[in-house]
Amino acid sequence: MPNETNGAAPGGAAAHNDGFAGLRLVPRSDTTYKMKDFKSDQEVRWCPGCGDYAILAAFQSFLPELGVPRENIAIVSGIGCSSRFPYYLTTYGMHSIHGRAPAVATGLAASRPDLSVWVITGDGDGLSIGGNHLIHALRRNVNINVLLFNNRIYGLTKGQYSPTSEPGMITKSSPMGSLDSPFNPVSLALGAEATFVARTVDSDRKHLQGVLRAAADHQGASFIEIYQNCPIFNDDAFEPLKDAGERDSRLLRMEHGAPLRIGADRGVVQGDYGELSVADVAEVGEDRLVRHDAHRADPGYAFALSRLDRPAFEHVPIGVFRDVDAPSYDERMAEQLAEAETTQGRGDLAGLLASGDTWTVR
Amino acid sequence: MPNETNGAAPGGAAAHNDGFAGLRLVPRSDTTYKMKDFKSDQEVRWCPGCGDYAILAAFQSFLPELGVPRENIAIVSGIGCSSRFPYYLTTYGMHSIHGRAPAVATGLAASRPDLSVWVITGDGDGLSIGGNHLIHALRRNVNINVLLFNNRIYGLTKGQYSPTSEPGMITKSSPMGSLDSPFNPVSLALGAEATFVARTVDSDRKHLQGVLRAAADHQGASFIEIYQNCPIFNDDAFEPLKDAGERDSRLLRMEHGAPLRIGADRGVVQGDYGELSVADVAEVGEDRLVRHDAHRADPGYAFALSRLDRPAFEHVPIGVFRDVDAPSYDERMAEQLAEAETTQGRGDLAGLLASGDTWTVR
Amino acid sequence: MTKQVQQIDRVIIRFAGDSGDGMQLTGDRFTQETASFGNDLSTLPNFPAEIRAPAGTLPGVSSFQLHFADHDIMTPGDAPNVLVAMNPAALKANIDDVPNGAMVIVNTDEFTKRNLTKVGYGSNPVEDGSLAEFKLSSVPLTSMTVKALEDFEISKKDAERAKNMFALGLLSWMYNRPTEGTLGFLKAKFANKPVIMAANLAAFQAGWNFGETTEDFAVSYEVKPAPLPPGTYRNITGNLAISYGLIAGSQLSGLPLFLGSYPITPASDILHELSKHKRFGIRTFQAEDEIAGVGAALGAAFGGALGVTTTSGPGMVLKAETIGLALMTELPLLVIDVQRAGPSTGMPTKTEQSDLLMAMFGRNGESPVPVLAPRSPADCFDIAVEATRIAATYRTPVIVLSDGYLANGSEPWRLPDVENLPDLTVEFTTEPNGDDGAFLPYQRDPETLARPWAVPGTPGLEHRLGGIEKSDGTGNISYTPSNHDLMVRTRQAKIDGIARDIPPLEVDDPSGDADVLVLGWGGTYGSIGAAVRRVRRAGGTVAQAHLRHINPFPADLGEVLRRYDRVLVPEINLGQLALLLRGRFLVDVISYTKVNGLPFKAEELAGVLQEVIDRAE
Amino acid sequence: MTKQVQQIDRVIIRFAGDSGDGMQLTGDRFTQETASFGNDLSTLPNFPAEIRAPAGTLPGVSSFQLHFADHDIMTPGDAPNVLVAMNPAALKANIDDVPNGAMVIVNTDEFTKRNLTKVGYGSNPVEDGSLAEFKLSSVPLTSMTVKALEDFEISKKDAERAKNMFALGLLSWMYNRPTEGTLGFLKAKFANKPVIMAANLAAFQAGWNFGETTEDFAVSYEVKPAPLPPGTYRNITGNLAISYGLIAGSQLSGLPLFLGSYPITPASDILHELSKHKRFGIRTFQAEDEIAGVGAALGAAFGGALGVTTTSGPGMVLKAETIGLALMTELPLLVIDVQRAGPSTGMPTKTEQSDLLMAMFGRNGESPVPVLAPRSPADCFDIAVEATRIAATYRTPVIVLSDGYLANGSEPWRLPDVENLPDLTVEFTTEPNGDDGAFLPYQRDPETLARPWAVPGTPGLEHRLGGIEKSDGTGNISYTPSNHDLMVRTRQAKIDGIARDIPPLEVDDPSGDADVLVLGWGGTYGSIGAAVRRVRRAGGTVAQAHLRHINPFPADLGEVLRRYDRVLVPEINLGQLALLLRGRFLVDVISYTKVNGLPFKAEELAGVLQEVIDRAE
Ligand SMILES: Cc1ncc(C[n+]2csc(CCOP(=O)(O)OP(=O)(O)O)c2C)c(N)n1
Ligand SMILES: Cc1ncc(C[n+]2csc(CCOP(=O)(O)OP(=O)(O)O)c2C)c(N)n1
Ligand code: SF4
Ligand code: SF4
Ligand SMILES: [Mg+2]
Ligand SMILES: [Mg+2]
Repeated sequence: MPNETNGAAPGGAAAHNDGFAGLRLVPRSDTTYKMKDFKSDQEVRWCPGCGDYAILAAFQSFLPELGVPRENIAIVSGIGCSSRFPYYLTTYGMHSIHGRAPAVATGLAASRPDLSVWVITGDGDGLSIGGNHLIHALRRNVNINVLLFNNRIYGLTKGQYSPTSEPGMITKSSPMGSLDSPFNPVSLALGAEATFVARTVDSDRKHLQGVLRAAADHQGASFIEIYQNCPIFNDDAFEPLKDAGERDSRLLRMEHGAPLRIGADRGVVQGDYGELSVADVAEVGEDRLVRHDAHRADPGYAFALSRLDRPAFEHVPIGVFRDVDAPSYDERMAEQLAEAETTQGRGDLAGLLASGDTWTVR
Repeated sequence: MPNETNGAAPGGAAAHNDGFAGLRLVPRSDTTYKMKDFKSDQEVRWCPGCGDYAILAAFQSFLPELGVPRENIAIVSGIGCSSRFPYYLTTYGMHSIHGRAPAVATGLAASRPDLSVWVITGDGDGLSIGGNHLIHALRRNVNINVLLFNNRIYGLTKGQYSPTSEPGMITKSSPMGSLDSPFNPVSLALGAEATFVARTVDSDRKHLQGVLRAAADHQGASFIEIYQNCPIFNDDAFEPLKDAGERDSRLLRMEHGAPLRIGADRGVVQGDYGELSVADVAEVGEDRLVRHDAHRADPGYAFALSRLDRPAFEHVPIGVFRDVDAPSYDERMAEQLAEAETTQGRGDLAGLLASGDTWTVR
Repeated sequence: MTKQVQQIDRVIIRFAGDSGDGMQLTGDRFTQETASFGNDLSTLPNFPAEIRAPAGTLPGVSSFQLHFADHDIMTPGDAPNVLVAMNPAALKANIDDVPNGAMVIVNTDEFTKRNLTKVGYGSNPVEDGSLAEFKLSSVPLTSMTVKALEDFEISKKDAERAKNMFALGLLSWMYNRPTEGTLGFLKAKFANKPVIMAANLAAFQAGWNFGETTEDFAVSYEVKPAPLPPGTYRNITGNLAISYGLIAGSQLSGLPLFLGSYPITPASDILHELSKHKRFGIRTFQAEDEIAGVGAALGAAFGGALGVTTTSGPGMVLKAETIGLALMTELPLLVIDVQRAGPSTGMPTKTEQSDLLMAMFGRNGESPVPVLAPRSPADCFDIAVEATRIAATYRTPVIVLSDGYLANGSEPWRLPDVENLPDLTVEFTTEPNGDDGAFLPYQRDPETLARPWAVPGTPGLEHRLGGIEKSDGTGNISYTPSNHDLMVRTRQAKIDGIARDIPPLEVDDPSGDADVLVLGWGGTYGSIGAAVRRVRRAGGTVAQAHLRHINPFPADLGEVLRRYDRVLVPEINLGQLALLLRGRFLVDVISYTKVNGLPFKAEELAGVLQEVIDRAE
Repeated sequence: MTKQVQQIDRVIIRFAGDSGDGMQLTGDRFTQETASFGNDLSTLPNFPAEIRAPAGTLPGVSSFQLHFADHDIMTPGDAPNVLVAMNPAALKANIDDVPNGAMVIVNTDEFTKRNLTKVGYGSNPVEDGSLAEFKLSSVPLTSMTVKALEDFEISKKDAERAKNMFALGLLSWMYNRPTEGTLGFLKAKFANKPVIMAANLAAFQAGWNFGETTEDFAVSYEVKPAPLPPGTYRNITGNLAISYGLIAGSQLSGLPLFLGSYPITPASDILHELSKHKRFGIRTFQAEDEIAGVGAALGAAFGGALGVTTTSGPGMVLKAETIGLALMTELPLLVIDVQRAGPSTGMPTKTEQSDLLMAMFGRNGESPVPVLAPRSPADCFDIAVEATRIAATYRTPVIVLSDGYLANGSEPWRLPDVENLPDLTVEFTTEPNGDDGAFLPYQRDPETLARPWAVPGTPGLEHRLGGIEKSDGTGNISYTPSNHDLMVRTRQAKIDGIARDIPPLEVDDPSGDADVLVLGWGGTYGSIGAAVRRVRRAGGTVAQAHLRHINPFPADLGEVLRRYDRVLVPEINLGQLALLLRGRFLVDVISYTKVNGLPFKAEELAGVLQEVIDRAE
């Protein structure tokens, strides 16, 4: 046998990461990186003002925190404006095909537990053509972090409605208004048994990086919806959440353990059927405010939170909806391989070939 | 122009159904059908004891209730044991390809509001390869009724684990146990914005027909999960729900407006974070029992109900989880066509061709 | 100052600028003016892959080429006589295509140090003499526009953005274009923004006046209208012509059109266009992916609609399984593939003809499907009608292979007389065709081998279709060996039989004594035709034929091929039609290929053709 | 009573019964006995499409045919010498294949009025003389089994279920098979059910004794071991051989195997098999669909694994887009298509060779992929190893076309000496290959044109791959026209170049003076070989060659074809290889096709071959 195949990951150093929980099997880096270490030499080619720039910058400046060798980071994307992301980073990367990034990343992550794998996708890429791969990756708890850039439009193909576009939206393909009811990506992910679900906004670097940090710390699949502005085809889709005047009355910043508050005076209370709504704190009393708990085993509460934005972005929770522990796919798969080797011994090719009823001709 | 194309559905009588709400645009039948009118001459070829037989019989004996001409019923299926269904009925039918029935049915239903369209699928067909089409049909509220036969296994391909198989299940493709966490089909459908979601069991004809009735009465997409026994590859997967001794302590029969009770002594109460759990009625008091409300606009409560079966089928709600009003896709589409004709006048081909900047050469 | 007007027979103009500079609009307007003036014309837009690549960079350059003439022409032209370069990137990206002596108009305002460096110009080409071989006109387009709009209540940015209208005005003057169209267009476009409207009108006028007044431009040119056959004309792109052809197909057949599609470059415009025409009873469904798009179209076809799906290569392969189901269920279905450069994601905005063998064979099992290919933008209309005819008559999916060049390129189209379009009326089956009132969904028409099409809602004809092999006649599931062989051959025979009503191949062989035939298919018709003319003008003798029907071939194709000593088959792929011809007819055709994302240049092809002729002699 | 033992050289036995009767198991056991006895053999299982169609019906019949001999044989045989029919349905479904004079053993217990009516027998064929032309043995198998098991503590149903072991015992006696294997097998299988184990052993013994004792069977037969080359043998099916070949490929290359797959008949068994061998470091991933299966395999390949995906026709078409990405990213990937009867869902349990042109061309754009096809069940092992070699050496997806017949059929396989298997060690790139320590992922090996394979985890070689056209060398996105043409041709040249290390085509032309060559590919090798032998035995002269490499072809193929006056190409499709040969070599090959879901019959092919020879003379 020319080579050893079992267990050892190709090119892989031994894992000894004592930082983020999601990186337990990824080696730690000796180098301390700077943001610039993650900037590639490729010219960034989004439209002026595109929200993708801010996300890229936030991501590049966050990566050093991972404490992982650059070569152990892999970024897999589909097709779309957002999916150009990998070219702009100095890590390993694959700009795959439309909608299939979660599938490609599943194979990579499942066979290489020593990598930190990130999936970059858009609302069309990830929820339209790629919806199925996404929900399956989530339920399997594959060790990937999915960043879904939601601009509520197809950018790259120049402006058709997407599965997150608002109903009635007039676009190139819906001159009389879209007939579709949109997905709520957070609700969908929770319905698909996701163990980590969060939402953040392109323009709030600090918040965005906080969510990235939490995702890296999560073992298994993390799903992050990022509201991203497309100034060309769907400008200001998230304006109410960014406008200084309106923002505070709409954004609900969830923090684990803290009561759910919106602005200075309002907060979230629970109704008879578990649904959450926004009330004046003065009226209902501080005590009735729901205290955010991202670690509940039951996803029902996170789901209820995800419905707060209906209708029309009235109140939009951002932060981590849900973050619960469960073994990741790569880990469980590796365990079975190890167990097979332990109980049956390491595979021996000659023995395998001769394992049936054999006879000998002399 | 040889023919009139607009509005009039091919072969379609005018709609005047005053029965089920979901059939508003479907003509009523003059004939009163019997069950046998829906039995085709094709030999039924499922394995002895397969749950599909019971579902077929229940469906055939339910169809006359629709009060719709046989020719206005169309049944579209994918591939799987369950997907052989259309052959056994005397309606129009299409046994399509694996996973794509919701897509095919969407085209049929959207262009033929005068038909009652049923989709038959399995847990592999509908949730594995076809998961994306399913969730998109649900969010669009296409006017179809989806019956998902969940035997928690791939039957036709002879016994591999499916997206609903229990974790750790040993099958042909998972000799050391499946690594996947399963979907909960009801949670997934709710996460996908379904307007009607129900669950029933192959062996309880009365309940099954009750759910079919409710689905027919729903406008837009209805999703029904049917627990179906596969005696060959996953026998008794639902035994606890059928066993006379255990059944009563596990099955939660939801009825709109009635308190949620399990067996004689227990019922469902709501916790601090909206989650539902089962308690002794004597202990908590009748008043604290949740009164089932399938018509709540917010899907959060239905979602909470869907989680009651965790872990391991301890308490399984059957009946209608959610049933809310929303215009169906075919209807909204037809409205746009009608509006276009009203505001712009009926299409005129010669006028269209000459609609740009033209010039004349003599 | 009266200026000299010079008569010329044809001009090729290329507008080039940054994606943000509005070059496509400028080109379109100039084209409309030219069309309404009555020239023959052909256009070639060229977009960057990015939505809006960073301003001033090479990848951000967008261009539009227009060829117009006083006679009938076939291509957008090889090399521009006039290049309008709005910035250094546009100059750099395009100057290599411009022949010596041609006119180059540059917007000097943009030739700043910074912009020059961005694209790697060490010194300013406008000043360093490197453009000496051209007729160079340096025009400060931006600042002149801003100046012209001084009095308007608009921002400087808005004023600058009108510079394309200034350029358009200038060129319109130079070629004596009628201006009403553009003025009307601007008025309509900015109806809600009166100030912007006035500014654009003023910029256009200023450009015109600049040409009229300045000494820089001593000559204006006149290209007489082309003597086209009488009729009403409009300029049309391939994508628009396909859309109209589909609407016509629906109207002529009486089948309501249902489009199931998923956006993809360069096919999306068909979806956009059809979604505008709901008053024709057209339903457009933007699906979650290509599989759902074609699936829904097939579902609608089952229900009696004209099911259509539109896509490009990467989406096309996803539809294969459903096309297989359509051919097994023998339902009509139109599949439009607007080819782009592949493989994989390839170069989405570039053209190619490399999906032919995929269209022929890209399905599991023996799965014959008719394949058609339009030869010019306007021909897309006729091909869409013809595809409808075949699909509806033979109850089969039909694949149409358009391409990125046809899709976005345009030419004048003589409007057909709607009354003379073919009657494609489909009669659904409404009565049983078997014994005892039974309905046999696979009992075929003896002539066409088409099976009856009975739609849901028809009493007494309830039946079940599916993708498992079906029994001849009844259509029930059948695993009988001999039945399978019969059905496989019958499906093939049905498609082969379509050759019966395909017209014989038109061969253009004026002298009748050519030794060499050049045979193409699809979007290369114009280039090949132009090359043939060049050769003939130079005294060469060559015959030309072009395939619009590829599966089945016209019945006389083999005979035509054998009539010539040599057959040259130029393709924008590695020889896909050539393989089919060789395999089918055992004729040693000569394959000439170039796969660079662009249409052939007539000059280059003429050279190849001449070589083949010379070798044949 | 001593019985007569008659020496014969070969026998074809077909076991047929209801799906519930355990015919596959019976056939398997008889095969194992026969294999361990040392005969050469070939098998053909035939399942119903339904999991368990209603008992006693024609669609519910399951059969297993076994051909064994004292010499080397090539097919499971055309027509059985012995048919064992466990019920009327089995008799009816199979009797047409049985030649006059052959032995027919029927289980009379099942020939009840009700069972006869179920399959449309008006009277009992066992009694009405309609089987007169056969050597009929009426044996009440069920009741004799029940009788034999009277003393066991088992239900009547369980006793009846052992009737297949009774039949196996009888046949084992009749052909003097060694019984230890079966006894051992039953002991292992029912280790946890001692009573059932004892009952089955007793039923087997009772069947043997019945043959030995009763007068019904006067003769038993002996088929001597075949003089196979020395070595250790086992019986192997194509699916098992592919699985082992993939494991070997992984071990030999040092690349951990990652299988991404979605179940589909007849490919699922490869997934099942590989999932058992985790101790070889094999990861199997049952994906949500075929697209995810191949996507994950490609992702794993990016990470340095031997990425594999397995499927059949309907799943194969779904993988096209990802195969395109694999060929653009130039990563190794094995795609196994176990072909079944198409188009569309077709006939899942039947065999066919109709995915060849799809494998060649079923992708958008110019997308060449190597295509290999095993010629026999055991050859599946070698082809899997060869596919690994090509994928790993050339960094390309490779398609392997097996089929339903090879997948489930079996033959003796001489175990290779593991030490002599080729060393396929892959060295990942670990050092920069460009100036200044840059890594150029598309700088190719000048000989193979393969690009370097550097996997994540390798410091300094970080790079990005993707499906957009890449710049030669750097691999950056490029829309440059000339680069695209170069890359399209380079990708083609890389695949064409594989011909360099493909061995010349083996031509079996013993006399060296044949005029006719019969050329096949894939699973038809056995049938063609058997036909060739028949022809030669009858004095005919014919040469045979068989393609295992289809893309590229062996370098000398054209020369071989031109050496013969006539070339016959038999295929289980409508002439797909024939089209390629004609198109490529302009040779007028004669295509013979039959598409009925079954392998060719040697007799029929021999007839066709003889005709071609006669015409050639
Ligand atoms: C198979 C396939 N279908 C369609 C396309 C065309 N396409 C490319 S990106 C895209 C949608 C992009 O939308 P989104 O994912 O929201 O990304 P954005 O551009 O908005 O960032 C589409 C339809 C493609 N490349 N491949
Ligand atoms: C494209 C494609 N992939 C795979 C298959 C094989 N296949 C047929 S049915 C099936 C799964 C059936 O499972 P399920 O939907 O649960 O139906 P059941 O048989 O259990 O009723 C599979 C994998 C196929 N026919 N087509
Ligand atoms: S189109 Fe929209 S999403 Fe795409 S790059 Fe431009 S601004 Fe960004
Ligand atoms: S395999 Fe299971 S699901 Fe399929 S027919 Fe048999 S019992 Fe029913
Ligand atoms: Mg988007
Ligand atoms: Mg199932």
